[in-house]
Amino acid sequence: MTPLVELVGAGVSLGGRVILDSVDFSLGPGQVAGVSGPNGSGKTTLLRAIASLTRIDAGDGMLLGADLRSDEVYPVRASVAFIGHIPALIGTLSLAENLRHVVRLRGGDEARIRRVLDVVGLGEAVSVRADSSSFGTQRRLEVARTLLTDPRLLLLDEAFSGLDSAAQSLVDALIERTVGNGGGVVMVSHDPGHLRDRTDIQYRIEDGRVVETA
Amino acid sequence: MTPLVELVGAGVSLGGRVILDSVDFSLGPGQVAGVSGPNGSGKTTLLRAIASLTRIDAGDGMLLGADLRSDEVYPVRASVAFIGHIPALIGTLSLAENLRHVVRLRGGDEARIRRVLDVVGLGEAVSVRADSSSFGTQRRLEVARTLLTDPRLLLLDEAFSGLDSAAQSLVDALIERTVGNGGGVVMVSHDPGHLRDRTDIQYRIEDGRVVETA
Amino acid sequence: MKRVQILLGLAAVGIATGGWLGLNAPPDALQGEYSRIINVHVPSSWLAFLAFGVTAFGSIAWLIRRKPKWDRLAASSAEIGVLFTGIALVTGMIWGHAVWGRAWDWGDPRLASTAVMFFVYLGYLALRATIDDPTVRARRSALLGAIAVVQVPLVYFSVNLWRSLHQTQSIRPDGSTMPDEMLRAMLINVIAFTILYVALLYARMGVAKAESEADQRGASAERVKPPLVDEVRDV
Amino acid sequence: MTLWRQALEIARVDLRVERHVGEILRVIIPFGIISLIVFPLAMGAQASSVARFGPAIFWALAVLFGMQVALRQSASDSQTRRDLYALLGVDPAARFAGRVLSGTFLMVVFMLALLGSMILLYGPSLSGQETFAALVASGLVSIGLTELGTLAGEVTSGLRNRTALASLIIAPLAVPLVVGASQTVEAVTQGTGILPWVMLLAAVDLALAVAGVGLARPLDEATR
Amino acid sequence: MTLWRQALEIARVDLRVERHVGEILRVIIPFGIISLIVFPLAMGAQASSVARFGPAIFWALAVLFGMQVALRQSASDSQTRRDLYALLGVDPAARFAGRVLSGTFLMVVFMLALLGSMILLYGPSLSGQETFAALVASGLVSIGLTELGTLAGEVTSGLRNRTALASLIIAPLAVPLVVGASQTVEAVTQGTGILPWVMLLAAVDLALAVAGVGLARPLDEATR
Ligand code: HEM
Ligand SMILES: Nc1ncnc2c1ncn2[C@@H]1O[C@H](COP(=O)(O)OP(=O)(O)OP(=O)(O)O)[C@@H](O)[C@H]1O
Ligand SMILES: Nc1ncnc2c1ncn2[C@@H]1O[C@H](COP(=O)(O)OP(=O)(O)OP(=O)(O)O)[C@@H](O)[C@H]1O
Ligand SMILES: [Mg+2]
Ligand SMILES: [Mg+2]
Repeated sequence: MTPLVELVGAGVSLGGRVILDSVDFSLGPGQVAGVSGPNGSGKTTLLRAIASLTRIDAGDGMLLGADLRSDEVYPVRASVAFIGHIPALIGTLSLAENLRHVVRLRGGDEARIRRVLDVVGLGEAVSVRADSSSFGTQRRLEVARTLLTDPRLLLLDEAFSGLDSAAQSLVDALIERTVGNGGGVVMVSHDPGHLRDRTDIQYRIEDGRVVETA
Repeated sequence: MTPLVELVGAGVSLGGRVILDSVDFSLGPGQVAGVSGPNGSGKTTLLRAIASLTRIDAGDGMLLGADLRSDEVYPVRASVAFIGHIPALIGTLSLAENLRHVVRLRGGDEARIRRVLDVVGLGEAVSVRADSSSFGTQRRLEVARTLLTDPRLLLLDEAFSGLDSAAQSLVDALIERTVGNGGGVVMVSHDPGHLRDRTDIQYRIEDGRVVETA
Repeated sequence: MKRVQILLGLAAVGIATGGWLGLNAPPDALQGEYSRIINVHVPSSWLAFLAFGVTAFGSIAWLIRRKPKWDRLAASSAEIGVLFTGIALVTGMIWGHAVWGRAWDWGDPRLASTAVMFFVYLGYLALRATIDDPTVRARRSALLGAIAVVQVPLVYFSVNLWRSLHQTQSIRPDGSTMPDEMLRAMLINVIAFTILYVALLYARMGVAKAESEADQRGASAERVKPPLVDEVRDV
Repeated sequence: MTLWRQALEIARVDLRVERHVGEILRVIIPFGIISLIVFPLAMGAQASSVARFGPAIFWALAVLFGMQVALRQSASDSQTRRDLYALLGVDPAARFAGRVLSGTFLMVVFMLALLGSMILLYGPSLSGQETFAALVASGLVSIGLTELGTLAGEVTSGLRNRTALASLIIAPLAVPLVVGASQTVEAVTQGTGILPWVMLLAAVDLALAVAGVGLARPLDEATR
Repeated sequence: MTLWRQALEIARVDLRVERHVGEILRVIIPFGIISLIVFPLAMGAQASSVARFGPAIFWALAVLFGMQVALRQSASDSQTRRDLYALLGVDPAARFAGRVLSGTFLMVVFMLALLGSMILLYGPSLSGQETFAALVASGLVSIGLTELGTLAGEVTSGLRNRTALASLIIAPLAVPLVVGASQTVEAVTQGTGILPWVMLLAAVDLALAVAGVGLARPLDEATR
């Protein structure tokens, strides 16, 4: 059973600085990994490296069977979903338009958009411009996007922040679904509680190094 | 003892929609008010209205003795600090430059910048560009900004999100300090725990109306 | 003795001889003393092309090998190239002022295209100056360096094609009518300047290396530390 | 096939966004026309001869202002947006193509506005053929400039004072376009063949297209 | 007093004086010169007669750069930034003044580089007096165009699609400025007095300054 993600001695430097230093990381199908650590320790960078959004410049890495240091990543990227600190939407488009854009780019059934919007509770707000909708609404839209793309690898960078309790259980459902389909999840959080009861394995990062694995 | 903030039947409409509807809100010196409610209910808009960043178009409002509907707000704005969903920094400037900009605009002692940076734990990251520093680092910088401006009214819109546990207690200290100096705090959070043990009074908002005050 | 110093020495000797010959050669019949400018003008013009060629080479080499030294080669050569192009422009304009009565002549395509080339590489250097991250800087400028080298001949071609349709009042068919002594002096200068270029290149690359190491040390110091919560009250 | 579908979709959304923000049509076109007006006024005595130079002035201004159009387009490409597209499986080449499509559209609008105003203001004696040549050239220039703008935008994305920097990078590369365009019309006037010039323009466009598509991935990498 | 301190600080950060002014100059001056090179290339056969157009081209390019200021402005002034400034007690008028200061600085640099290169490259027959007049005019135009650009930027970014017309109304105000400028130089050539023109320019600058400062608050409100 090949892992979905595998980093061996992976390193990342940005701005002439070593941000991640010989990190070993592995995630198998159906697994949920938790990542914690102080501010600026390298959690987001780790997720970005896994998603091939930041290139690793030391060690080796595999993402869904593709060598992270080669062009093989281009085709597999589409099976990765990333919910980051700040919602990645096109502010001048409406909520519905944002999702349509996603579907048209990625290919898929536009009919699902309505359903998904209802599921995340935005069925009535479809025509509001993304940048004039509330932060949590934008977060919910990202959940909707992930529902539309149903990815094999789900990367959550404090995805619970900004969501009300109802919407938070939405994220839980998302995690369950991904895991259920044999996918994997990596979630970053500062709240030990969040991680404890959701993750199979936990990584603690300090200063760009994995200091603890449980 | 005049309240720091007083809204009476205040209403806000944006994009032709009523966002806040006849809201009554009052905050006295030394008080901490909590605001909760589902996504898109109007919490951020309430804070923005209090800060005079969004104009109320119904009812009346006072901010630090200034009529929210008049130009009196211009002078008092400088005594209000707002930590919103997304860090308000100038991305192309370094952390230190950001704070210097603040001090020079607002007036104050540039010598304090170093101290404050040490306090928030960024003493050794001063020359990193704001937009290439981590989310939590940016959040911490906002705390630093607030420390420099020490405001009479502190508005926190989920200010804990993105901060590690150590940095979260920083925000608590900030709240204490503001309250200690006879200022007031309004904090928005989705986490009932956060609000319970910090607030003197709690407002619950549901689509634009205050439905509960405890 | 270091390689750079040897090269500099050679260049000095070469330029001294070239200069001496150039100053003592019989001046050009038409232009008088001004024709001596050719001893600086032509060598620098030639170096401009050489240097930018090397920049292109370095850029492409970096794209393939991803070794910092290629980036340093490209950057250093571009700087020196800009310097010599500037000299070619200025000496040319002085010369033109003397022999044509005006500093610039739109009748000669070579002028316009030189100037354009000059700015292409100023842009290249400006780009480098704006980027702090060494890897990003290397990547982007390597790409620009590669694009630029395709573009220089394109500009030359288009501008020449542009002129060719209109009656050219050309400067000179070529240097052939120059007195032989002057020509010899010029050739010696061309060689001497080339050695000088190589010397400068080595020197500049050395400096660049030192700089990048300094940056590394500076950057790696930066880290986020735990806050000092107790001090919040008294700052 | 996908690459095209994606390119078209990106172009569609770009234009939609421009309709919301509208800087290009609301700021660049007016300013472009103003500098057309300024020209004869500033020429004082020789104002009369403006008709003769109308086309030349048009091309120069078209390219200089066009650069700005091209740049505004690529400015919209934030890192977040790139990442979003990357994880939607959008090939950088498709992003380039999409930008060029939408940019070219806007550029053509801009060019037509400018050309129209030029003819109105300067009343140059343009024969039907010349006007046709001008239109063809405008089209080719629009494509070329947009390609340039998009490339420069990529190279300078996320940098300080990127607009100024990108302008500087584009300007020299735009020279062949100016020359080609103005000469196309001139060639008609002089009765010499326009083919070499059209070829030049087409060649530049093609070269840039190849460069853009070929370098799309490395350029995308360069921002990571 | 505070308003000025704030304006200066905003200008400083706009230019990031301490580190990046050099960078800005390295970029802007070359861009100006290249723009100059573009014109003769566009003029083909008549390239040699470019000398006569020197001044006209000079003023046209001034407008181009004025527009760049407008776009630079609207790019850098996000809502978040406005809010940040508001809660730092920055008066919108100070923001306007600051932007104009930094813009004018860039503009003056651009114009000086342009004037110098224009004289070198086009070799127009400018007497010492004319050059002086040109310098004075450039200064006044720089201020005026920057004020316009900043207003245009405020309007487009602030009011967004609410008033598409606003910037169309603002932009044409550039005409009197540039006409005044070119006429200042003309006047010297013709031996008529330059004072009326200088007065006109100064008047426009002042009017715009007043408008900018006066409208600063309403414009700021309009975004809230
Ligand atoms: C890199 C491009 C250039 C090259 C390769 C180049 C090469 C030469 C050569 C080989 C000569 C001597 C042969 C002759 O006298 O015709 C020459 C002469 C000259 N060049 Fe250049 N040059 C370049 C750029 C320029 C520029 C930019 C200017 C003016 C701004 C200029 C102005 C002159 C003048 C005035 C002469 C003397 C003309 C005469 O002899 O009547 N050149 N150049
Ligand atoms: N500029 C605007 N134009 C139009 N509608 C707006 C604007 N800003 C906010 N709204 C609307 O006002 C409503 C309340 O927004 P607000 O940000 O106050 O919600 P919130 O309580 O902060 O939600 P969250 O918990 O997600 O932050 C939302 O429905 C949003 O769409
Ligand atoms: N583009 C970049 N250039 C230079 N340094 C960067 C860049 N991106 C991140 N860094 C640095 O890398 C370090 C780790 O950043 P990262 O965002 O991964 O931290 P994090 O663990 O996510 O922190 P947080 O909990 O605050 O989100 C930080 O010190 C940051 O300054
Ligand atoms: Mg992070
Ligand atoms: Mg909110």
